[in-house]
Amino acid sequence: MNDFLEVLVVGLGNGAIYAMLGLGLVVIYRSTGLLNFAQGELAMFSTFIVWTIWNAGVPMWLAIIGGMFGGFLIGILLHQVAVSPLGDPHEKPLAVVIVTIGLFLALNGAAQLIWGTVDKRLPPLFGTGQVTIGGVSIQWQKIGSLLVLAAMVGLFLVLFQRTKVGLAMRAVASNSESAGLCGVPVPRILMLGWGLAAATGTVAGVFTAPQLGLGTNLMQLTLIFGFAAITLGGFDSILGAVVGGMVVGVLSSIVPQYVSAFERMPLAPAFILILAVLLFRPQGLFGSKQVQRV
Amino acid sequence: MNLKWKRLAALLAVMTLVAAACGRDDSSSSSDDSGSSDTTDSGGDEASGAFIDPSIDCADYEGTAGIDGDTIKIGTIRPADGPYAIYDQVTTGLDAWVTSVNSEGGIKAGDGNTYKVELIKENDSYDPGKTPALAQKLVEQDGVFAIVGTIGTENNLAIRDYLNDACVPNIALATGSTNWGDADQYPWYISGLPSYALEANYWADYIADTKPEAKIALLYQDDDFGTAYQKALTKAVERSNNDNGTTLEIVGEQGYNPLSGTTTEAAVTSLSQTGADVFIVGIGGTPCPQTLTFIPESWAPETYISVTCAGNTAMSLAGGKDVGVIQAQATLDPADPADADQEAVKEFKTKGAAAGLDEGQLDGGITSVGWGFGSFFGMLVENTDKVERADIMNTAFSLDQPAFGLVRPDIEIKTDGAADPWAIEGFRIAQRNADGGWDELGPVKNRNGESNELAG
Amino acid sequence: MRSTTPNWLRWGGGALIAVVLIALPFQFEAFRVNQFITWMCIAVAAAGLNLLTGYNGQISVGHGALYGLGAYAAAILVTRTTVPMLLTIVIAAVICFVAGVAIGLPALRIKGLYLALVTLAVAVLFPALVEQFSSLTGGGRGLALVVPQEGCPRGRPECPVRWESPFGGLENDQWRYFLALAITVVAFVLVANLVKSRVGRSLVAIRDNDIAAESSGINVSRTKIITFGVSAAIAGVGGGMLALLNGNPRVNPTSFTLLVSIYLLVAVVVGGASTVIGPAIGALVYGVFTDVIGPELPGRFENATPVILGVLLIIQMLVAPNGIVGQFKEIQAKMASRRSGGAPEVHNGATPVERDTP
Amino acid sequence: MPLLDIQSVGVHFGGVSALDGLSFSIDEGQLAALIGPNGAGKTTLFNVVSRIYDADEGSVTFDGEDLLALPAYRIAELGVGRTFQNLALVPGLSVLENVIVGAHSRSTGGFWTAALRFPQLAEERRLVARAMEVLERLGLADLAQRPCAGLPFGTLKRIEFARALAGEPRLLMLDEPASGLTHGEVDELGDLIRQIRTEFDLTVLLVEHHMSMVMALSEKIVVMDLGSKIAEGSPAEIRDNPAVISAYLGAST
Repeated sequence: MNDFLEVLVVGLGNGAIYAMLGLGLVVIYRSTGLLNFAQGELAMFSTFIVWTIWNAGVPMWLAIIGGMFGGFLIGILLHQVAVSPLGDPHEKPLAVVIVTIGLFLALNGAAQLIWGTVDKRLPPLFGTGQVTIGGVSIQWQKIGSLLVLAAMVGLFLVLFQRTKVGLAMRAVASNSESAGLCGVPVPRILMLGWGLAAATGTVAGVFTAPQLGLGTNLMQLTLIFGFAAITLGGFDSILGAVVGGMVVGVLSSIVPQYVSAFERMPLAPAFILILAVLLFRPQGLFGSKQVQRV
Repeated sequence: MNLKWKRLAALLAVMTLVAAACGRDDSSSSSDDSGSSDTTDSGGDEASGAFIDPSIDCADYEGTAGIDGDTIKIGTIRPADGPYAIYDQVTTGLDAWVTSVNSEGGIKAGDGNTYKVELIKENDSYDPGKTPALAQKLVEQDGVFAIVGTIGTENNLAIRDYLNDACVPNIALATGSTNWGDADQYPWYISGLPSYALEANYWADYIADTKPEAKIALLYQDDDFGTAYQKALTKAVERSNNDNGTTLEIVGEQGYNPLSGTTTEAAVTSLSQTGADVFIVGIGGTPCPQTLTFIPESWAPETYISVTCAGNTAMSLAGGKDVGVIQAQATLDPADPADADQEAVKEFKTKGAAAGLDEGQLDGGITSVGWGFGSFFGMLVENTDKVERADIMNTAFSLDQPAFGLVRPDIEIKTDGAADPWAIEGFRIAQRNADGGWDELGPVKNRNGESNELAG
Repeated sequence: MRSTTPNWLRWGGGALIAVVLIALPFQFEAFRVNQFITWMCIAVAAAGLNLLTGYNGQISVGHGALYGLGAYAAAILVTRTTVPMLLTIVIAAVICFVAGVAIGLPALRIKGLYLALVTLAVAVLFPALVEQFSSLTGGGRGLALVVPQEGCPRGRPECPVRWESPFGGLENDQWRYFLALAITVVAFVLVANLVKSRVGRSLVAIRDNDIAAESSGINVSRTKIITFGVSAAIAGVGGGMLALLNGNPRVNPTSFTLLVSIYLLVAVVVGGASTVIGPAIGALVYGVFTDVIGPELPGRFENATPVILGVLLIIQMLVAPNGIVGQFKEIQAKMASRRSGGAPEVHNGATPVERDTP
Repeated sequence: MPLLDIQSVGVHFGGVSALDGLSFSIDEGQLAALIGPNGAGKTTLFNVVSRIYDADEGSVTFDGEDLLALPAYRIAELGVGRTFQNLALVPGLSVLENVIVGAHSRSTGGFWTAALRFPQLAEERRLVARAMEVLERLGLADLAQRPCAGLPFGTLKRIEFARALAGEPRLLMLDEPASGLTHGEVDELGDLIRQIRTEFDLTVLLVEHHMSMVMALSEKIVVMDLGSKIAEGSPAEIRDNPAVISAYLGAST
């Protein structure tokens, strides 16, 4: 039983990270209606910025804010330069996919050029300490990640439901044309969405790096789990990203432990989940029904 | 005929296995595609004194290709981009060694000449599909004398037939795969690392000595590298229990696939529940130090780590959890205060710095490995009376000399053709201390000629 | 669709290209020839992807997996059965066809960005699958293309399969080059025929307006699934060529990572999606950057190739979404219309089918 | 027996009925029109007949064949052709190719024969010849090699017409063929429809807002409002029908 609980805790910890990455994906989906395949690399890139600042002697929390700001700026820049000139992603999904994949390649390669090939160490934000509850050891880092996730969700819920900007974002996502007619500055909102998503990704990166080591392939596979999370939760649902992230985290930790066929591919449950949800409930658990079948 | 039936039978056997194992099949399968790695008896050695006689094996033998006046041209292949680009640091060390040697005028070879070295580096992005063309380029277009310090087991396997058939030395492979124990069939290959299987035996021996009733949890990388540990350890435990009356037991075993996209955390957590008091981390690269951070506080096993994740760079990623881990060591650690007075370390630090290595590279433990590969090649050239390809290999396979480069001083460098194709076959056991150094738990022991036999 | 290129240019250009292609292996070192062979493998796989993504509008970010499946299928057949080597490529294509159909079925419901997502996951999953079935594939260690044969060096019982030229005078690499070239030409001719035919028109019709296509009598579902299968089969041929012809005696999962899928997409887009020759041009661009220019870049930037390709992909998409070939055709058309006076405006002639909303 | 027989067809989107118990029929050779205000459900009916929408209830038979039992792509093969209100051409293909696509159900050849080309050559020649014939008939022959993208709206409508004809339909459904045309063009179109119908021996079902054209052309008119039929009859009968006047003519003019 302890065995199971321990692995469950591992899964929840991973789930928190997937959820954080998922949140960034949801923000982009909500504001621009596209799946950003470069989200993981964007997160990796800004986590390197965090490391650079921290390595220069700045306290970690300040470095994270710096990294988020850097990510925000890069997100905005990339959107303006590469994504926004394409036009509506629903009209040209192929073009959008290809551009975000181009960004994926470029960001990954650029990080390797800038920061070299040796993995960097980013210490866990909440230290390496553990607490034992009922015989189950839990790292403070995990508890911390859950708290940070909760805080992020709270902020996003307030942003989307209580603020003018959030409302504008929702309007743009559901119908950018009529939002524009109502006086919403659509291009600026789209830009903001990318910036926010990149900043969110930074946090996911900061929590992933102590686990995987800060290298340029930090997020390449984590991204798939993040996608699985939001597919399950619904592409446009903040809460869905959290629930989806947790489910994916727990599944990919537990299933390979008990089902030998998945022992070497913890990714497989996530993949099956993506496929099944898209086939049978494309809007996910919490998403609004809008995945179109034209 | 016979052949056809054999292959058909093999196909049937494999299909049955797949069906029976339903995916989880490696442990139950005895079929080994590499086919030759297990054949270790050297049987038909050449009658002549030298191990390699190029007049027998080499169609168009060009013994001095790559030697132009007083320059020896060598080549190396490594990943410079992509997810495994960290190993580029090894090549940086090799490159620095070349710079250093040249700045001193060159290597004084056994033939009395002094040779400068020219190094040509190629990038295969760690994709073994690209390695053959690059090896071909180095040999046929650049005309290198030898390949030195090429990275990756699969990458070296991909060029093994080509280099052997072309009679081009591949020296100081940056891998300790058991595949390189087959000098009988592939005499142009010599590893620059000790065999992974031998390393696992040093762990097992030390455990048997100090904890004869140890319960062992094993985490291994699910590829050639990790399964070498797994097989050798299983065999060593069995042997120790039979011969020495120990009651060692492997109570838990987990494979980890580095391409899977997850951490080792779930596996470590699961192993922590097995009640093991010894934990062996047969994992390389960044996942190795990461694994240490995943050990729950409620579990305090004696932890052994692979030689491939030694060194400051890797250990610094363990977030302090590296203190107390045990390792079998064959080389000096430039970052270890205890080794600081060793002549070889001093020399490496001065010359390395002069050749442009920065402090992180000097202390990191990755770059020094590449430096060691250079030293290996340099040592062979020094010991060879006539600098020709076959002679270099014959030197490599008839070594009997003290340690060279950064190899620990008490290790004897001995080889003997196919009977003993491993140059470095000694380890000491050491434990990581809080000062970023190592405390010796057991002195260097040499087990010359045993590497192949001890493989699983 | 109809080319505006004058006939003399087409024939002359074609003859010139043919001469160059035939002369190449005699002009370059063996290692280059082997790299050329790899580029051809990529070109063929990209041609398969182009059929699906360029012509039929179904996005796949996972064709590297099908490319890999083809390679493994051919390699396993060669090492474990007595099927003649070239035939193994055909069987590999059939196996990939089946796999493609299997992926194509869910793709009927999952489209656009979401299909990209699913295929991306397939690409990432592939190396893990190879690991999972390691008794068949050799797992992370790779699969050696060795067979028991007589006369292997140093008395080895097995050694790598070899292609011996039946014609005197051809080196091993040259013979493999011509085999690869022949397969590549055949693959491109088949694709060219396909896209110019009734089937090709229906692929484009489905891509641009699936409802109009269906109303014209095109069985959209069936066509899309078969297209997925055929596209996968062609990618599989590329993979089979890679396994057997590029001079590498082993097949490894690290040769079929997500990056390969991405590079196939790069080849299609940069070369020119929904043009026949585009993927070949794209593969050439990819090959020249990775194998020729990359290694020549000065030390610190030696590993800049991925950045260059990524940026190239984005720029291409923004500046000339129809790729190099598309760009070339546009310029040609412009010149032609300038000659005849009056430049045609370019407007999109289609809007989505109306729905009356109650 | 009527050629097209619509019986109590209902289509509901969520809680809203786009079609509600609609019934009417067209005889072989008839030129019928379907009129009604925007949102009356005319295009929905077209979409039901061409199987783009599923009917929730009712039946649609064509020449005795139950259309609702068939997949959409089989409809053209039976002899039902249509045009689309807002155009549904394939911009990636030339004018000629668009028309040939229309003849898809009148041609054969799958992936294999196409890839090998030779078995296909004669067929291909026949298709091109046939498509050129249709284009010529509609005065579009010199545009054959042009890409569809970039041509004026009226021309594109004609190409749609040509594409539908290339499918050799028995029943041709035209969805607002005159929208966006000038007065002169509308008259021309009316003549064209009449001629083509005789020439190709067609039954025509027309959705149109241009009342003058409808009145001049049609032999039978079905008037719809809010998904139901409110009247049916000859142009003269419809003109005098009070229900029509109040619901449709009165409302829209």
